[in-house]
Amino acid sequence: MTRFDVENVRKDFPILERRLAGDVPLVYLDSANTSHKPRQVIDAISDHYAQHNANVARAMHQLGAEASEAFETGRTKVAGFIGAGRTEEVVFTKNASEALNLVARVLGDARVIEGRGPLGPGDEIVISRMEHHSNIVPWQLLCERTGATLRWFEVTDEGRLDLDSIDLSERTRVVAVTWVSNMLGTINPVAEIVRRAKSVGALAVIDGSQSVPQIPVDVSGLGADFVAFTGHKMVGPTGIGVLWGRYDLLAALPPFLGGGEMIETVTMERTTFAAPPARFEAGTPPIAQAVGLGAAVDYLSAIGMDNVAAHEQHITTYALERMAEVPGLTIVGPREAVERGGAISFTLGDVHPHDVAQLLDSQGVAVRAGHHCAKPLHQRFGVQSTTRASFYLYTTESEIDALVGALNHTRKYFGV
Amino acid sequence: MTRFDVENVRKDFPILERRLAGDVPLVYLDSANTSHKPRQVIDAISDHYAQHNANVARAMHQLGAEASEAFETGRTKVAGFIGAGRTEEVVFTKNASEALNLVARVLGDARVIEGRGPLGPGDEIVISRMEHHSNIVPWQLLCERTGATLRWFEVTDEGRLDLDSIDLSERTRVVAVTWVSNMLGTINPVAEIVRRAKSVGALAVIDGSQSVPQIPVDVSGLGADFVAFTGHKMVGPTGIGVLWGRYDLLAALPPFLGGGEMIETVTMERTTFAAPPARFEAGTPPIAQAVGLGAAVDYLSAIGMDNVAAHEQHITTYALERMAEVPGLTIVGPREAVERGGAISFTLGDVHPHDVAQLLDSQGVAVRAGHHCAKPLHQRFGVQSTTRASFYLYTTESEIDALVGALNHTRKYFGV
Amino acid sequence: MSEMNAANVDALYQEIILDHYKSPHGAGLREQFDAEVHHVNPTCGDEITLRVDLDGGIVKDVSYAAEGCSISQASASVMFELLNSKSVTDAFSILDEFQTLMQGKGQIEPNEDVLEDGIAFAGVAKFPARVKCALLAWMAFKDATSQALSQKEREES
Amino acid sequence: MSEMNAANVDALYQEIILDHYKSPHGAGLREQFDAEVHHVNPTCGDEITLRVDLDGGIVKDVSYAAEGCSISQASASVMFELLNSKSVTDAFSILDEFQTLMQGKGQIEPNEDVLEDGIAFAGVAKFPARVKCALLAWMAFKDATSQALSQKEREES
Ligand SMILES: Cc1ncc(COP(=O)(O)O)c(C=O)c1O
Ligand SMILES: Cc1ncc(COP(=O)(O)O)c(C=O)c1O
Repeated sequence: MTRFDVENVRKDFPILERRLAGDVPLVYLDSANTSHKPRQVIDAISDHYAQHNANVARAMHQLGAEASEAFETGRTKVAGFIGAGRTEEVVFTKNASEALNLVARVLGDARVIEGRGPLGPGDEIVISRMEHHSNIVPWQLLCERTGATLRWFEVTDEGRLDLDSIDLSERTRVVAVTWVSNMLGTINPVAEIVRRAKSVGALAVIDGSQSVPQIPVDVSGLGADFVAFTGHKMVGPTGIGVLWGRYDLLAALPPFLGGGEMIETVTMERTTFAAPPARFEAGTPPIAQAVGLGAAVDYLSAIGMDNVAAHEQHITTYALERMAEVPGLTIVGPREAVERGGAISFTLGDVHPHDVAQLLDSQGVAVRAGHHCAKPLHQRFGVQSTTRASFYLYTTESEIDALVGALNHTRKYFGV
Repeated sequence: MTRFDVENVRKDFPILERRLAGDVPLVYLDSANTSHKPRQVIDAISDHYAQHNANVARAMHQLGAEASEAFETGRTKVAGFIGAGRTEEVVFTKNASEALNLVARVLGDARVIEGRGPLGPGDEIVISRMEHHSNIVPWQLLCERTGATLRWFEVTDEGRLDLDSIDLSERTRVVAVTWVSNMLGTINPVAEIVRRAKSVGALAVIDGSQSVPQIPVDVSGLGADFVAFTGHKMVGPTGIGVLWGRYDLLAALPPFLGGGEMIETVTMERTTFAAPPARFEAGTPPIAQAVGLGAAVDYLSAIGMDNVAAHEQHITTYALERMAEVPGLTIVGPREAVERGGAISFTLGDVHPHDVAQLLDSQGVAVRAGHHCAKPLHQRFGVQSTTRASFYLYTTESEIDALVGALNHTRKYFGV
Repeated sequence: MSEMNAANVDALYQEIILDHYKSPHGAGLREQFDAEVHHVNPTCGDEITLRVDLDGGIVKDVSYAAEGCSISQASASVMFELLNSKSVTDAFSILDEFQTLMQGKGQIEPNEDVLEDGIAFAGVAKFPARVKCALLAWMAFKDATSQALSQKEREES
Repeated sequence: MSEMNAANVDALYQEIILDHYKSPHGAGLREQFDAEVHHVNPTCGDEITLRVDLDGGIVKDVSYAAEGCSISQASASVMFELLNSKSVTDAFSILDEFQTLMQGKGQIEPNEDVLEDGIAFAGVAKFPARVKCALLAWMAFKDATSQALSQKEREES
């Protein structure tokens, strides 16, 4: 089912050779939080700094030309990876959170949005209870600034979006939903959500932070207006995120941050702005990080995103089966690997998730415990926090076995 | 005068061994644009990715603890480097431009600023004609959003701020000025500017992008409210900048971007926010970049910022002398190395600056040509663009000699 | 699983801690109080509501409702034992001592005379991610008491 | 300075380019025009104001005022020579050919029959930072002509 040699892939990730306290091997099951980086990405960054470092766009010397070429090649690679219609639709940000805030801020500032007036009282912004805080708070702040009303899709007991829990209408101006839940693992029917948004004339914003790393994505085919994602979750560096936006929409929106690179001309009285993507990239961009992200998408493309997705599906199926054998373990979210990514959140008897995570950690198994930046969703399931295991292309079945072994040890330790 | 061995320092910077087209050695005189990175910084980043990579704050496993410690140590080092009263006064951004925009955005959103009401018509924001676009455009946008009026200090023929060109008053709410001009090299009397701002009850925002890399900085002693600077100009990585802010002021301001890490608690209806610096750092921060920036300030501290400043002064004096010998060359900005940093902008007869830069580049001398993100300042001096040479701790006298030789060749090539 | 690691975790989950976790002392919110605060550990969502009742410079009662991990729960219980009925001055100096221990990265020898059961938390200091858990209740106490004090000051002036 | 690098720069600063730079053809803004545009190279601040005068599908005049480097000035002059008095269709196809040459990274053999003096810009294509300079006037022409055409269309309909 896995169509590449996972052991070979693991050799590319130096950190996977780490041994932890007590000389136990690292079992890293926290990839939904951040992924590890292959040698190819680490080396691309070092090599850039050591051989081609310069500022971009504005530098016209040879190093400047090399750095600009390297930076823009990163953009071209990302555009190709997600099937963007134009390279100029790829805006580099510092992370997915900035990408989502960028959209919320410029929509709040825009006097005209797709032929309609500015956002204001009576308008509705629709999100879901399944969102990461980074796709909740920017919209709450936008509503506060504009007087628009925040509404949201609820979540079913199984952990699916309940698309009928609210009706969209002409008042709906924006629908912003995650593609894959970072807590429940649920893969949402984004094409249907986009369709519903478009049918009432609303903009569709998709949080692709958990989907772009794991499944083949074609933003042009999706028909959304914006898709946000983040470099560090897709074997790329920290310090870089991406906002993909429909070109004509980007071209019609006001700037986000002001400064170098985003201008056309500046006088003390008045400034005109460059075309996208420059308009949204004030200041020196994450140059070495774009080079690193380019190397990351090359790495993923060489393996093939279909294969990455198949592996994720395989490991998730295996993990759901094995975890079901652990007495007292309750999975929060879909229990079958259907329309489901590999983030598995769970509780273990009444042992607090921190204590579970701590015991697992003492055995080298790295998982996350807490609210996973999804407090409203935890609230929905009546839990303050959960423990979460999550996987990636380097995760093996034997690591799942180690998790299950460590969970059983934890049960005994706390007497569950 | 230079109190460290420049040749030894150069050995730390792999890129300085680069040879360019035609097998000429690189003479990099574009450090005000971006600086190069020593092996120590490059390796710190690689080592972090290869050995300690994890997300921070929210990860409680061993790698998470290592990554959090590494990240927060970066903050502590930066705080120490600039003499911050508290580590929590250091907010990481993606660059200096974001830091300045952060201030402008949150001041625009704040309902109360230091006991006074929100910004609005009648209020004045004061900048100067000497600013980088990144310290102009955010304030223009803020004025547009709030109805406040933008005013500015003018610049004298010698290239100094004319502090008497406008009067501050109780209407002045913010004074935002650069410490060192990236075009003219002028070092501004920031202490006096801060004093004047404070005396009318205005906030003082200092753009330290060109000063923090070059001179010893003590933000607490300065008495300003905010100081912004950027990692890539101080032998650090791209993708990270710093906003230093007075703690009680930061603690009273609303958030900038919403998302993970910046919250205290979130419900669908309402969110409360974490204390600074977290409040202003939504999403996964530039983790590896903070590690790199920590290594960068360690590197600079080991040499000693007094020594870095003395070297800059020495090289600038030498360069000003040597460049004065080139017929047809006109320096725009102070001609003596008094209250002056090492950015030297000039024109050469009527040869267009691009053509000058191109000819220099063909001889391996990398300089910048254009408006240097300071269009209003170029306008002031009646030039559309200039060529700029700028220096750093690895710049040698023989590199200045190479510049002068290449300038003389350029003169002949274009018949000046 | 190696011996050493098991030992590590046992250093964290001292018997005393697990005992306090299972039967916390002083838990529950009581009606008599001068100040109430609500503190959250934003990383994990652990929460505590804490009330302080002062009487002429004496901490007459600390009552609380906490939701969180074994470390944060046990720490609230130990705090109750240590600070209840003490003078505010003594309470603050015990708090200081506990905080120093927690932030000492495991390098500090705890003073049993002052901290009593609190010395069991010495092991927590080696787990940076858990220090916040151990301090949650204590920081809430500090905040509530400061509020109560400045309120009394205002009332008297 | 090495031979090869000198050669490189000479490839950029062809004699023809320096000639056009020193005495640009068709420079100055003339009163008769259908559309005027102002284009800026944001990187360096080079600017051009350009006017197009169309007459029944023919480019009757292109007039311009430009401020910029030798490459951008010479390119405007060569553009004037090549496009003036041509049919709009021919002008656009010459523009296409020039643009392809510029974006070819120095790999494309220029067609002298079409580009005449424009072939001197083949060397510019090897300097990515200068390609924008060479294209500034041409892009302004494209913009102005498109505006003039759609305006005429509106007037006729
Ligand atoms: C004075 C000054 N301010 C601000 C900036 C902006 O820095 P960054 O591009 O890293 O945001 C620069 C550098 O470009 C600068 O020289
Ligand atoms: C679904 C989702 N959205 C947004 C984010 C935010 O990404 P970042 O922290 O890189 O901004 C994350 C990850 O933390 C996520 O899982």
